[in-house]
Amino acid sequence: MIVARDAVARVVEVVPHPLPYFTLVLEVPDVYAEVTAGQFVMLETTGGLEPYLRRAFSVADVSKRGDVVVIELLAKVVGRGTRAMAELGRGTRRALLGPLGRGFDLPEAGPVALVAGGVGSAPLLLASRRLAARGVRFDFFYGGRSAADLPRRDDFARAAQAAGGRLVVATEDGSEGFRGRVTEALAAELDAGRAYRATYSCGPMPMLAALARLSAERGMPGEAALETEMGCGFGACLGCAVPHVSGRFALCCQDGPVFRLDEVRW
Amino acid sequence: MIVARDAVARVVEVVPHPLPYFTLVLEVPDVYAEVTAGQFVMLETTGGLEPYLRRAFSVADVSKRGDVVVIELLAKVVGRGTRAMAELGRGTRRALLGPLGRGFDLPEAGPVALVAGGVGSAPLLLASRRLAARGVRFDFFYGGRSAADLPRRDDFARAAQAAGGRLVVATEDGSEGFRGRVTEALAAELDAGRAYRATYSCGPMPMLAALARLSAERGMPGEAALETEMGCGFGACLGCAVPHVSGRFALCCQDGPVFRLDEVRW
Amino acid sequence: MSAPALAVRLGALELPNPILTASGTFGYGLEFAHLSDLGRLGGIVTKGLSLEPLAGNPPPRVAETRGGMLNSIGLQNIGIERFLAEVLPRLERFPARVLVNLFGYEFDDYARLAERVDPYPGIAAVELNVSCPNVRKGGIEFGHDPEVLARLVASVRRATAKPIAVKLSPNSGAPVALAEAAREGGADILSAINTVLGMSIDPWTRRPRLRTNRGGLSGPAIRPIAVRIVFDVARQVGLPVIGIGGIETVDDVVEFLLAGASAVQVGTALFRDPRAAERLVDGLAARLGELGVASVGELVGAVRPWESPK
Amino acid sequence: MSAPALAVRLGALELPNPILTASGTFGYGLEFAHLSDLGRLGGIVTKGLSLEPLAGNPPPRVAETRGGMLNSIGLQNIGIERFLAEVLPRLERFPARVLVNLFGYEFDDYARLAERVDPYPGIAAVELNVSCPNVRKGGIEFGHDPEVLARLVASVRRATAKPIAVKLSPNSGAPVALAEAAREGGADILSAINTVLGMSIDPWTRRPRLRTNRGGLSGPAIRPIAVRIVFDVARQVGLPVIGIGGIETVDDVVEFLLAGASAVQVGTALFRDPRAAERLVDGLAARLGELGVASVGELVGAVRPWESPK
Ligand SMILES: Cc1cc2nc3c(=O)[nH]c(=O)nc-3n(C[C@H](O)[C@H](O)[C@H](O)COP(=O)(O)OP(=O)(O)OC[C@H]3O[C@@H](n4cnc5c(N)ncnc54)[C@H](O)[C@@H]3O)c2cc1C
Ligand SMILES: Cc1cc2nc3c(=O)[nH]c(=O)nc-3n(C[C@H](O)[C@H](O)[C@H](O)COP(=O)(O)OP(=O)(O)OC[C@H]3O[C@@H](n4cnc5c(N)ncnc54)[C@H](O)[C@@H]3O)c2cc1C
Ligand SMILES: Cc1cc2nc3c(=O)[nH]c(=O)nc-3n(C[C@H](O)[C@H](O)[C@H](O)COP(=O)(O)O)c2cc1C
Ligand SMILES: Cc1cc2nc3c(=O)[nH]c(=O)nc-3n(C[C@H](O)[C@H](O)[C@H](O)COP(=O)(O)O)c2cc1C
Ligand code: FES
Ligand code: FES
Repeated sequence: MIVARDAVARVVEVVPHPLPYFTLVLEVPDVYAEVTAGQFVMLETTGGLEPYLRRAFSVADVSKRGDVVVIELLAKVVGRGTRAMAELGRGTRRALLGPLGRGFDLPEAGPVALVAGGVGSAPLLLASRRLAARGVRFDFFYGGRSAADLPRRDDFARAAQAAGGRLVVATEDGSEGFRGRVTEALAAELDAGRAYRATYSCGPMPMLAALARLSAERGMPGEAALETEMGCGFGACLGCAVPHVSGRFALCCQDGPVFRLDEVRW
Repeated sequence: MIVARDAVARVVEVVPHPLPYFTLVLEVPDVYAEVTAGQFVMLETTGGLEPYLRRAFSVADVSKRGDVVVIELLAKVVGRGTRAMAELGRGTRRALLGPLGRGFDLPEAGPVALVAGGVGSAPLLLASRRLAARGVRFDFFYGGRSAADLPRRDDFARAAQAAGGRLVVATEDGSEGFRGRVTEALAAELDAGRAYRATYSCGPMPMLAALARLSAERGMPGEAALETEMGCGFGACLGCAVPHVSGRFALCCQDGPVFRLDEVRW
Repeated sequence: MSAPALAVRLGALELPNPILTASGTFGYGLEFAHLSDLGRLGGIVTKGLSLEPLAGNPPPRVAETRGGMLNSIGLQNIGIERFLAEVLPRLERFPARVLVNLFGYEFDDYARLAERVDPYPGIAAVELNVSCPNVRKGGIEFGHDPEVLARLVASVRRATAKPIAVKLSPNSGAPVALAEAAREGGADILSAINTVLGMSIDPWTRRPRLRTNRGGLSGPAIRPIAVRIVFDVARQVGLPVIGIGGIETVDDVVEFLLAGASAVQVGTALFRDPRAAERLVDGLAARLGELGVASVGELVGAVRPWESPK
Repeated sequence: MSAPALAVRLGALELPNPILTASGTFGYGLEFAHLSDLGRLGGIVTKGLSLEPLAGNPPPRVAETRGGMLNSIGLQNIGIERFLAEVLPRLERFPARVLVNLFGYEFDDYARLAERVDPYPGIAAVELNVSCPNVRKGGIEFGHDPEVLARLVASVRRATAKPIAVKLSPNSGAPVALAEAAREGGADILSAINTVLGMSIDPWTRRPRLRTNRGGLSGPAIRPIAVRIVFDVARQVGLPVIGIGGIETVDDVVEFLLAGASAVQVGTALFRDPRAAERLVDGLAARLGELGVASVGELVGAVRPWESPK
């Protein structure tokens, strides 16, 4: 595993999808080339002191541009930090700690299901790339409140197709694809006879909890990348507690953010 | 007198003199055309919340550029707020409250002495303009630690010359002009037989206190623009107390910032 | 849906909306008359008034800190008589409710002040400052001894029929006990909080940034402290509460209402933006609409506290 | 001039420099080993340790506020035995002074913990957390009653020969009285301050942002409160003080030293920048040079307080 380092990243660009969703492209140290899907970074969002703490973002993609390694963060403007990120100018430098945490333990053989809720799709973009590179077939289940809440849906569709799978969209308002929750869309596929060896997911807690139930019912294992409030991102503050079936609290930033679905007390 | 208003000013440009000194040029409401020399503004220095309070700056100059009124603030980077100001980009909008306070009661006839310590020269630039417009002769005494601490010295020299007077420079390190304090330079001129009907001054408190002593000794009246810590700039917080000979505290922002030298308990 | 109702009632005190200005941060109100529409506010709390005029502390009196400021104004004020004779008549021209903030050096000063303002219909309520950390001579810290506080409030109760708000100190360590004492004494309303005792030193001059060395911390930095005290006091004491401390946005107003405040006071934010309070009145009306809430009252104390984990 | 001397001495506790990391903000130290050079720090204060491992509070446990953050970790820790068996040996590989932060539920827990760590030469001192606002069961608020505190410290004094630091709460209303009690009990050092009790509510969900409703406020927002308490305690109690609260820059370190602290602890700032403490060691050395000061000791308590105005 890579040892996290605190470095200074350079902003390459900010791509709106449109807002509130955007991709932030950062030039980073070479170690990121080895990042595991599901790992995350702690990013200083402003040069000033407000907000004070860094913010956590999954690494959504990694590539080489010429000699330099760049990562993509796929994010949503929800507050002060993400607003500042969306306005970052090319060339701006920001402290970046990472890569952090434990990523997905991706399989060598499919088919598997990737299940994303909204901007929770971020770590699953990198997971898609890695699966495609291994030739593992996957379907990508992408849910959101409405069609506007599925940022970079085309990238996900292409990635799934390249791996012989497809994109299944679910929107709560029915504006696109399956009308309802993404876990219901997955259940419908399962009911229709489709089988997956495992699921890899990220999204809001209620979605993941529903997936954990489904997973238990159908005997289909899975892993989920969780989000919690984080003070530090590297095990120092103990702020990122995740209720664990052991009765103790696991740390999202160190023991996770990826957990087996059956490890978490939802 | 103009009633202060809270408006949004547009940054026209920032001119370094060089740093830490700079002039900030702002597009302002038309009322500023009537500003009195010595009046000041409270400027929001950043769009963010850190620093929190606005900062006080004398109006250093006012003019028309085409149809719009612009003011100049002559300032020195000393902390967070002034640092942010020096980096303001053209077109940026910032809240601006003003014009505030009581300015100089400038005379109809000279000769008078303007006495500035460092960036305290700011309100005296506008005073120079007003005096020149009235044809009142003045000498401009400009003191600083060294030659580098006399921002816009050429503007002051030109203004004094235009009014038939001259610029007298004093530096503590002797790097230019009179070696010593500006009040000592003024005393030397007085000793050499020059006479002024009054002084108009701005600078650090110890300089103004020395000037007040000189003024009392020589029976030469004067007015000084004072600087104090300010919470609000418009009489609400009572933070800007100036010890007054009455035994009470005057408010720098409302009763001043310009006071008669013999009004203040130095 | 009709426009959401902003009016609130705190015991006998009725306000057109819950946004007031905090004592000492809005002068006597008139300072803002050309900058903000006073008539749109829920009310104005005056600078603290004493029996005699007070010169206040020497400068420096204010210093900015991270997310807030320190002050040691020292309760400079024109005295109750000049206020009643010169300021109040001018204030009455604006349709704004006026609350007078009162403080004394001697125990009896409070009742004497209350008695003095009692006849004036233009004064909607009195707020007792028993907690200002800036004046050291005499016993301004009446606000730190429950027994003394109860007697003090009782003496004021006898002196006026107007609603009495008691302003709580965050520096006592036991705000609930003090609030209960205020209630026992006959207070109608609790105002929470006053400034938090703090200090700042210039690392270059080695001088404290305030001439009194210590002073009162206000502004956003203290907001979590204020919300906690409002929450505790509102649940445990049973009097209407006015929430104060670091309020700047509508989110903050809603936070204090949820914590249990029936109204709020805006202080330090006014220095940054003289129209801050007025803007919050508009903002709150809009927010009630967004929340689908018909009145401010629906938010008061509507926090959903977590149960103790088993 | 030779390089300024950074070493400080707090009673029997000698430190290579005055920059420590605050309990609960630096894990057990090892979390930072790959991010910062532990050996350059003045010392490391461990996460609070109890006799038994503790699971801590349910999430959410942290929330950012203006200029600071709230936490309710609930003192999650691995327990003293695992610390001594597994962590301490690894920590000893770094040349960093280790102070253990101890807390108990029962009066006797503190002495038992102190007794347990006493034999370990790798532990430079104990710091007693008698003030953490997060754990409600039992009497963690030993830190609010001077009489109990004096007895508690005395019991620890009998259990260990190591220097004892007592960590003061800012929530008591009487920090000086508590500090005096700690001294009476035999404390060698005062650590000031722990977090300030606060609360924050999400205006949309109406939920307190912490699962425990209230929590501890830390970060720059509380710095003026901490400086004030350090100033008061250092002048009035006569024990060496470790200053804690919102420290982020060299200016802040100097401010605390001037106020009377002989050393400081950096907390929340480490979350923003894992190397914050290490950077301050360099920065302080440079600053001493700029100030023309030969040693840290020259700054300790060197504030020039204003005299009372006549
Ligand atoms: C391991 C991890 C990976 C993440 N990856 C991504 C990602 O790839 N893309 C993305 O858009 N977001 C991601 N998040 C969430 C992201 O960290 C938050 O959206 C961000 O911190 C909000 O910052 P803000 O200053 O804009 O909002 P704030 O002003 O701090 O808060 C605004 C709202 O967001 C909520 N919030 C704040 N912090 C978090 C948090 N850490 N987790 C969840 N909700 C939060 C608050 O409760 C509040 O309701 C991730 C979080 C974690 C822990
Ligand atoms: C009426 C008035 C007119 C002024 N006109 C000018 C002007 O034309 N040009 C100019 O450069 N400056 C002027 N000042 C001073 C200016 O307001 C301060 O330099 C500014 O507030 C510093 O802000 P900061 O955030 O950069 O510094 P901070 O980080 O707030 O402080 C840095 C240093 O500046 C000192 N300081 C802070 N505020 C003040 C203040 N209000 N007065 C004096 N010292 C202060 C602090 O004590 C500290 O030592 C004026 C002040 C007043 C009251
Ligand atoms: C400059 C200043 C002066 C104050 N004067 C008084 C006062 O005279 N009486 C009083 O009860 N409170 C006074 N306060 C306290 C405020 O009314 C308020 O309780 C406190 O500032 C917290 O609110 P804020 O954070 O919104 O400012 C003063 C506060 C400031 C900043
Ligand atoms: C997440 C967190 C956990 C903490 N845990 C402890 C603890 O276990 N024991 C303790 O004495 N103090 C604890 N503290 C308090 C800090 O040690 C310190 O006193 C406080 O945070 C103020 O310093 P700061 O503003 O630099 O963070 C904790 C603080 C934070 C933020
Ligand atoms: S975020 Fe600090 S320990 Fe996990
Ligand atoms: S600066 Fe607030 S009253 Fe003068």
